Amino acid sequence: MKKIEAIIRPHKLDEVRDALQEAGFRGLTVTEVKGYGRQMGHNEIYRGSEYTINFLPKVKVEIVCSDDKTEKAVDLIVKNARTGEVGDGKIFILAVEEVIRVRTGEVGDDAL
Amino acid sequence: MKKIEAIIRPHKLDEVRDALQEAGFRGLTVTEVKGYGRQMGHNEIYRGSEYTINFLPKVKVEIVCSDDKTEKAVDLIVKNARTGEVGDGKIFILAVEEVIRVRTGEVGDDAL
Amino acid sequence: MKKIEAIIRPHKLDEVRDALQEAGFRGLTVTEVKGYGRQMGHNEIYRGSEYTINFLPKVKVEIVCSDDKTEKAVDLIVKNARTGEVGDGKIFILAVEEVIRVRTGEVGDDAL
Amino acid sequence: MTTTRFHFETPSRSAIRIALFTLFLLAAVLPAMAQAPSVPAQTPKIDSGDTAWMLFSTALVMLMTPGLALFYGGMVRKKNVLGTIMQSFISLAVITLVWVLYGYSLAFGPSFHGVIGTLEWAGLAHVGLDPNPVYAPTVPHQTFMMFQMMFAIITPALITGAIAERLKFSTYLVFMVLWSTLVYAPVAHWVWNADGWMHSLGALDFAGGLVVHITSGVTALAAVFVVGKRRGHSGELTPPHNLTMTLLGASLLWFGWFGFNAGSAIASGALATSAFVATHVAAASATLSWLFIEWKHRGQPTVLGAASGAVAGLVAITPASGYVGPLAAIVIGGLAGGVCYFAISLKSFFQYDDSLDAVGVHGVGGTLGALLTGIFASKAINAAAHDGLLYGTMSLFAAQAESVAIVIVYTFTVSWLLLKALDATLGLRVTHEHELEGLDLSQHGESGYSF
Amino acid sequence: MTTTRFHFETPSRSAIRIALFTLFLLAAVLPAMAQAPSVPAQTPKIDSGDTAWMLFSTALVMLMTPGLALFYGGMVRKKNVLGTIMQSFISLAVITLVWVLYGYSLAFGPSFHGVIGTLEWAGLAHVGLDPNPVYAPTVPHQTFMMFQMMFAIITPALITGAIAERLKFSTYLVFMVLWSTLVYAPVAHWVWNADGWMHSLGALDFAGGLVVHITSGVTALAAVFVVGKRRGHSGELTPPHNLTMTLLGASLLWFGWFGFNAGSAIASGALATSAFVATHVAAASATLSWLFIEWKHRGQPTVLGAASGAVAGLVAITPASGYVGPLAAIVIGGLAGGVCYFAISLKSFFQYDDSLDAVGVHGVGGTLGALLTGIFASKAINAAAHDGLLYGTMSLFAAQAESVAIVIVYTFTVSWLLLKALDATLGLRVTHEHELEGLDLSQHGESGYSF
Amino acid sequence: MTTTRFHFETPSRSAIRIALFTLFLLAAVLPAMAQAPSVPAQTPKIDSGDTAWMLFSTALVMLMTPGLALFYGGMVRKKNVLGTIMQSFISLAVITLVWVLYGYSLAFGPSFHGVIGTLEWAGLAHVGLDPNPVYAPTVPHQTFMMFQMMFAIITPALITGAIAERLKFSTYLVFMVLWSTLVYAPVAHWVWNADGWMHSLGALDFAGGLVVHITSGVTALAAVFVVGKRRGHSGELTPPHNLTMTLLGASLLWFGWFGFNAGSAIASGALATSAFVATHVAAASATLSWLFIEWKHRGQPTVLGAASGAVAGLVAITPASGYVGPLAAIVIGGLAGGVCYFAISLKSFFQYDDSLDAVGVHGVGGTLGALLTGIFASKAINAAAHDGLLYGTMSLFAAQAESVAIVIVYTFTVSWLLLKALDATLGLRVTHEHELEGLDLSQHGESGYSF
Ligand SMILES: Nc1ncnc2c1ncn2[C@@H]1O[C@H](COP(=O)(O)OP(=O)(O)O)[C@@H](O)[C@H]1O
Ligand SMILES: Nc1ncnc2c1ncn2[C@@H]1O[C@H](COP(=O)(O)OP(=O)(O)O)[C@@H](O)[C@H]1O
Ligand SMILES: Nc1ncnc2c1ncn2[C@@H]1O[C@H](COP(=O)(O)OP(=O)(O)O)[C@@H](O)[C@H]1O
Repeated sequence: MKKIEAIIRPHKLDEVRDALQEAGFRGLTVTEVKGYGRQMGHNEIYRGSEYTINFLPKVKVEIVCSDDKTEKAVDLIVKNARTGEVGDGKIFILAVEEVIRVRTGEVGDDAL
Repeated sequence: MKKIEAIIRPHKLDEVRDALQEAGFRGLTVTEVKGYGRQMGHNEIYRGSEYTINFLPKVKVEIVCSDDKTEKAVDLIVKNARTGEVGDGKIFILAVEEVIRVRTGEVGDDAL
Repeated sequence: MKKIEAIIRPHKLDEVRDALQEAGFRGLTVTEVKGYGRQMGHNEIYRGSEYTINFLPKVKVEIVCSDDKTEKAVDLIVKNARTGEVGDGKIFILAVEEVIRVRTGEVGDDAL
Repeated sequence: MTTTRFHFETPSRSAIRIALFTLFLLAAVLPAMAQAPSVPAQTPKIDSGDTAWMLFSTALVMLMTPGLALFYGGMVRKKNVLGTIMQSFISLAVITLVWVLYGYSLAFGPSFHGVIGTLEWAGLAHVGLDPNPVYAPTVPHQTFMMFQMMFAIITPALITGAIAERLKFSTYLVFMVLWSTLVYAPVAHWVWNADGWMHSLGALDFAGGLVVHITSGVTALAAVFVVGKRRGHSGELTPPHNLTMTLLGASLLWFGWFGFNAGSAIASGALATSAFVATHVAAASATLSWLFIEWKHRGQPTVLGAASGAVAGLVAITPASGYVGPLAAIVIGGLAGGVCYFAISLKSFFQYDDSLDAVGVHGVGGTLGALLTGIFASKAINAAAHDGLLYGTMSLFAAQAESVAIVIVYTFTVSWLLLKALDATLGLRVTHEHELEGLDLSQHGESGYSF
Repeated sequence: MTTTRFHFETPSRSAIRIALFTLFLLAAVLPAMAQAPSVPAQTPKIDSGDTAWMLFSTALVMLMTPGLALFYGGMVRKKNVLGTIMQSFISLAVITLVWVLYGYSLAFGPSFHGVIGTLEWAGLAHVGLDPNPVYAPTVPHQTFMMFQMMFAIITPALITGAIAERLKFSTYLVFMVLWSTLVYAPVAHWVWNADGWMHSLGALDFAGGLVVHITSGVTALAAVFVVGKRRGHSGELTPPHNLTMTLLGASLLWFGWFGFNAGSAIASGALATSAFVATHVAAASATLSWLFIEWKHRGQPTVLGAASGAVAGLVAITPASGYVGPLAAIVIGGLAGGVCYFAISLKSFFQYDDSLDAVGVHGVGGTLGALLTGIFASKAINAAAHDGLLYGTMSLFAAQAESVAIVIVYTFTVSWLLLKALDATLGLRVTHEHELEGLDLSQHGESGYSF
Repeated sequence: MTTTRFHFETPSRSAIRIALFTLFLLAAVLPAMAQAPSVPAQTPKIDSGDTAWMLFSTALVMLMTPGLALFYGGMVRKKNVLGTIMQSFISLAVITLVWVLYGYSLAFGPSFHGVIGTLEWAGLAHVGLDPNPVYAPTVPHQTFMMFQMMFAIITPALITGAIAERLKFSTYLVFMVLWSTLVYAPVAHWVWNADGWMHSLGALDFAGGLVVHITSGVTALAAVFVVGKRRGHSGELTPPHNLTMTLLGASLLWFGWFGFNAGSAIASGALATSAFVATHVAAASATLSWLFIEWKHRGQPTVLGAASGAVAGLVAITPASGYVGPLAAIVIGGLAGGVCYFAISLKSFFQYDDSLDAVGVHGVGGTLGALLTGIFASKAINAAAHDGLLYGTMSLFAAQAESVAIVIVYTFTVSWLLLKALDATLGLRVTHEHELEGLDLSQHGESGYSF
C-alpha cells in the first residue's frame, strides 16, 4: 500500500475530493498546512510596517490506497489541483507497511 | 523503527494518550485534521441553506517507536480509540529510516 | 528521495527556514502540531481549577529532498532548532518513493 | 396569526405548548389593544431627565444579557459556545413575552395579600405611559415596567452557568417560563412590590441582591445536584476556549451594571450618582482583592481572576448600592473578591460541578452583599434606608439575615422540585452522545466557528 | 455638487482625486466657518433631559453600524471578514462628510417643491445650536442633524449584505456617495422633511421603514441582479465563519435600535418610552417566531435563526414603533419572524445570491412593517398618528401601500441604473482571482486573523 | 500617602504588601465613613437632564478602557493577547482606588499654590452629592468626580501600547500608581483645577489633549527608550493576530469618545451637542484622510488604517472639541489622519519600537490637536473660549504652544526618571524566556484561546 501526500491549494480541495470520490476513493484526511516554496509570498502592510508572508496557506491531502490505485489517484489530483501557476503544489508517495481499521481491527486492503 | 499514524476521534485522544503513557510510550505528536470517509457528515443549516459538512474533525496521532513495540502501540490505540461506530479511524504504519533528537544529536533508538 | 519531518519549537521556525533557504532548500511545508514528550507541560489555573497542559505547541517541518542532501538538511535543522533544553524536538527520516509536481507533472528530483 | 397549526411530537412538544399558551394568552388580551395605554393629554409629572436616565439604564441592563452570554460563552469549550450564548440570548425573547403577558402583573401588579400580584395588569393593562406614583413618580409607568423586565430577563440566564455544557435546550425553554413564574415573580413581589409581605421585615435590597442574585445562585445550586456533573474523565475538560470573549463579556456586564444599580434609583440625580459610584468602586476593589489573593495563593494573577473578581464585586454591591458611600463600597468589594474566590473552591471540595461558578459568584456574592448591606447601610447616604450594624443598629442586619434565609429556603425548595419534575418528564440533560458532540451541533445544528 | 464628475482610472488615482475634491470643497467653505453655528446668548427652549436622550440615542445609532459590521462579518468566510466589516465601518466616515457637506441640506433643508432640499444648509449653514422648531423644538438643531446622520450612515451599509464577498471596495466608495445623494436624500426628503411631498399622502414612517429598510432592501435586490452570484461551485461556499461575532453584532444592533426607534420621538418621555417598549417586544416576539418556525420546518432551532429573527422584528417594528402598543408589537414581531423566514428561502427558489439576506430581511421586513403600520397604528398611542385598519379606518393603510409602492419603484429604478452605470465604468465586482483570494487580501492587503 | 514605601521582592510578596497597605489605608479612613457624603435635604440645583447626560457620559468613558484593551489586544501576537488586554482592564481597578483614596484630591482638590491639590478631599471627604458650583453647578459633585476618574483610568492604559508584548505585569501595577500620582494628577491640576497655575497661561484643553494624550504619548516615548525593542529578529514579528478585535475596539472607542468629549461640557445641551458633532466629524475626516494617503502611498486602503485614522482624529479633536464647529473639525481630522500616518513611520526611521504607536497617535495627535485648537478655536462656538489664529488673534496659539511645551518637558522628565528607577529596582521588562513564551502564560498563567 502507498500513502499519497498532496500539498495543494486550499480552494482546489473540493474539486479534488469530488474527483477522487467519483473514482471510488472512499477515504482521505486533510490537514491545513503552510507552504514555503517557489511561489512568492505577499506583503501585508500594517500601519506602515511591511510583513512578508512567506508561508502560504495550503492543504495537505493524505490518501492511503493499494499500490495499483496509486497512479489513478495521482492523476486525478494532478488534473484537478492544477491551475498552471507557480504554487500548485507537490505530491509525495510513501510506502505504507500496514493499515488497521480501528473499528474492526481489520488489516491490509480490507481496512481501507 | 516505525512511525504509527493513527487517525482517531478527537474525544478519544486523552484515553489513547493515557494508555500509551502507562505502557511506557514517552512521546507523541498530535495534529488536528479533517477526515472524509464512510462516516457520513452532517448537515448544518444556516438561514435555510443546508451545508453538508463532509469533513469531520479528527486527530492524527503520530508515534515513532522501535519495531518491536509497534504491535503493542497499535493494540493500545485500537483498544482505546474504538467506539464501534463508523468513523473510528485508521492506523497506518510506515518505516522510519532514522531518528535524531535535536537537543542532543543522538540518533536511532536512543533518540526516542 | 527522503522526507525529513522535524518537530521543533515554534519560535525556532524562522531561523530554521532562513538557514535552509540559504543552503538552497527551496521548499518546505509547515504544520502546527501539539507535542507530548519528556518536556513537562505547564499548569494553567482557571478560577482555582488547575488544568495540566500536557500537549505543547510545536511545529512540524517537512522537507522532501534528494538522498544526498538529507544530511545537510538535518544538520541545519539540528543547529538552528537547538536550545539545549528538553523539548527541542525530534527529526524523523522516511523514504519517499516518488515526487510529482502538480503544476507540470514533472516527477523525481526535477519536481523538487 | 395561526402558529397553532404547529404539531410537535418530541422535545419540541414542550415548545409547541408554550406557543399554544402564548397564543391563548394573546387571544385573550388582543381585544384589549384598542384600549392600550395612551399618551394622556396631560402628563405633568414626567421628568425628561429622569426618563432619559431610565431609558438609558434600561438599554444598559438589556446589554448585560448579551454581555453575560459572552462572559459565559468564552469559558466553555468551543463545541458548546453557541449553545451557551443562546441560553442567555433566548431569555431576551422568552422572558420579554412572559413579562408583558403576565409576569409584570404577578410581580408588580395589585397584590394578593402581599404574596403575589393578581392578573389585573396582565397584557400590560393599566400599565400605561402616565407615571405610577408608587413605583416611579417621574417617568412613564411603562419605563419602569421595561426596566424591571430587563432584570427578569437576566436572572434565569445567570443560572445556566452552573449547568453549562449539558443543558437540553427545549427543556430549558420550559424551565425559564416556569421558574420565572414560580420563583422570580413571587420573590420580586415580596421584596419590591409596594405591598409585598417582606417589606414588613424592613429588609433592604436596592437593586436585586435577593431578587436576582440569591434566587439565581440558589437555583444554580439545586441545578448542579439535579443535573449532575459533566461527563468524561476530568482530563477531557479543557480550559476556557476564548478568554478574550469572557473579558469582553465582563466589560459589558460592568458597563451595564451602571444601569442595573444606578438605574434602580428610578430617577436621575443624587441617589443615582451615589449608586453609580458605589457600583464602580466595589467592582474595582473586588477585582484587586480577587487578583491579589489568587496571586498569593496560586502564584499567578490571572485575567480570568480579574474578570471574576469584578463580577463578584458587582454582585455583592447590588443590594447595597443605594445605601452606602464609596469607602464602604471599597470594603464590600474587597470582601466580595476574597469570599467569592474561596467560595468557588468549594465545588472541588464538595465535588459538584458548578461549571461556571454561578453558585460561587451569584449565590455566595449575593448573600454576602445582602448581609453586608445590613452592616454598612446608612441613612446619611439614603434617607429611605435604615442604619446598619456599623452605625450601632442591630435591626437592619437581622432583617437582612432573615430575608436572605427565607429567599434561600423558598427558592431552593421550589427550584429543586421544578428541576426534578422537568428532569423526570422532559429531561434536563442532553444525551451522552449529544454532550460529546457538543451543544452547538446537537441542540442547534450549527458550529460556532468554521475557520 | 456634482460628484458625477468623478472619473476613476485606478483605485489610487481615484483616491487622490477624492482627496483633492474634498480639499477643494473645504477651501470653498472654510471662510464660512466664522459664521459657524454659535451658542446663542439665550436658548430658552433647549430641554436638558430631551437633549441628553437624543445625544444618547445618537450614540446608540452610531454603534449600530459597527454592530452591523460584526453581524455581517461573522456570516462570511474568514477570507472576507475584514472586507465585509469595512463596508460598514467606512460608511461612518464617508456618509458623515456627505451629510455635513450637503446631504443634510438635501434631505432636511428648505424644500424645492417638496422634491429635494436646496443647498441652503450645505456645510451646515443655518444648522446651529438653537432648536429648529419644526423638527425638534427642545433640542439643538445640530442634535437632530447628528441623529439623522446616523440613519444615513447605516442605510448604505445594510445593502452590502446582499452582495457580500464580491464587492469592489473602490467602486463601493463611489456608490455610497452617489446612492446617498440620489436615493437616500430624496426619499428622506419626501417622507420626513416638513415640506416633503409624500406628507400629503398621509403615510406614517416613525423611524425609517420606508427611508431606511425599504430603500436598502430594494437596492439590495437590484444589486444581486447587477452583480450576480458568488463564484465557485456551491460546495465551496462554507458556512458562517464565526457565529459568535454575528451574535455580538445582533446584540449591538438590538441595543442600538432603542436609540433608532425610541430616539425617533426626538424627545425623552412618554412617546420615547412607548416606542422603546414596542421595539423590544417586537424583537422578542420575532425571535421566537423565527425560531419555532425553523424548528418545525428544519428540525433544529438555530442560534443564527434567533439572531435573524430578532433583526427581522426590529426592522418590521421600525415604521410602526411610535404608533402601536406592546400587544400589537408582539403581533407585528411574530409576523415579521415568520414572513422573513420564508422570504429568505425565495433566493433559493429564484436562484439569486442575496448572500446575507439584505433583501429578505430589510426589503421584505421593511415592507411588511410599513403595511402593518397601516393596520395597527392607533391615535390612542400617538395623537399625531392616524388610526389603522384595525380601528376601522381604511385610508391609512391605503396611504402606506401607496408610499411603499412609490418608494420601491423609485429606489429600484434609480439604484438599478446607478449600479449598472458603475458596473460598466468602474466595475462593481472584484476579479475572479480576487474573489478566490478573498476581499481581505485583495482589497485591503490584510488578513483578519493570524492565529 | 507615600507609595514610595513599596519595596517588592517577588511579585507575590509585593502583592500581599499592596493588599496589606490597602487594608491599612482602609482602616485609617473607615471612621470617616460616618461622615460620608450625604443626600442633602435640599439640592435645588441638580438638573436631572444634565445628571443623566453626565452619568451616561461617565459610563461611555468607562467603556473606552475595555475598548482600548480590544483595540490593542487585536494588534499583538496571540500569545500576548490576554496580557495586553489586562494592562488596560486592570487600570479600571487600580486607578479607581487611587482616585477615590487621594488622586481626585490631588487633581481637583483645594490647590496648594496652583501646583497640586492638598489631601483635604482624600477618601472623597467633602466630595458629596451636592453640586460643586465651580466644576459642575448642575450635577452632583460625585458625578463630576466619577467622570474625571474615567479619564484618569484610561490614560495610563494608553501608554502600554508603546511597550506592548514585553512589559512586566507586577512592575506595571506599581508604575500605574506612581505615574498617576506624579504625572497625571499634577498635570490635571495645572490644567483643569480651578486654581491650577496653567490657567493663567490662557491655554484651552476641552477634553484632555494635554492631560490625557500628550502625557500618555510622551510617557510612551520615554518608555520605548527605557524598555527597548522587542526581542527576536524582525522576521519573527508576526502581523496583528486579530484585526476584527481591533476594529471592535476602535468602534467602542469611537462610541465612548462621545462621552469623553461631549461629556466634557459637564452638562447636556448646546455645548455638549457642539462637541459631539465636532468629535464625530473629525473622526470621520481622519479616517478618510489616513485611508486615502495610505492608499496612495502603499497601494492599499487597509482596515487597520481606517481604524487608526479614526482614533487619530478622535485624539486630535479632543482638546478642540468644545471650541470648534463642524467644518473646522473636518480640517482638524483631515490633518490628524495625515500627520499621524506619517508620524508612525518615524519609528522605522529612528529605529525605536513603539509597538502599537502610542507615541505616533497619542503623542503626535494630542500635540497637533492642542496646537490646532490655537488656530481654530472660536468664541462664536463657545463664549468661554478665546479666538484662535484663524480669527486674527495670536495669543491663544502662543498659550497653546507654551502649555504643550511645558507638559511635554515635565512629563518626559518625570516619566523617564520614574521608568528608569523602576527598571533598576523591580525591572520593567519580562525576561527573555518570558517574552518568547508570551505574556499570557508567563505573566498570568493562561492562554487566550484554546481552540
Ligand atoms: N521540498 C519540499 N518539501 C516539502 N514541501 C514542499 C517542497 N517544495 C515545495 N513544497 C510545498 O509545495 C508548495 C508549492 O511549492 P512551490 O515551489 O511554491 O510551487 P510549485 O509546486 O508550483 O513548484 C509549497 O508551498 C510547499 O508547501
Ligand atoms: N484511505 C484513506 N486514506 C487516508 N485517510 C483515511 C482513509 N480512509 C479513511 N481515512 C480517515 O479515517 C477516518 C475514518 O474513516 P471512516 O471511513 O469514516 O470510518 P472507519 O474508520 O470506521 O472505517 C476518515 O475520517 C479519514 O480521516
Ligand atoms: N516517539 C515520538 N513520536 C512522535 N513524536 C515524538 C516522539 N517523542 C517526542 N516527540 C515529539 O517531540 C517533541 C519533543 O520531545 P521531548 O521528549 O519533549 O523533548 P526532547 O526532544 O528534548 O527529547 C514532543 O513534544 C513530541 O511532539
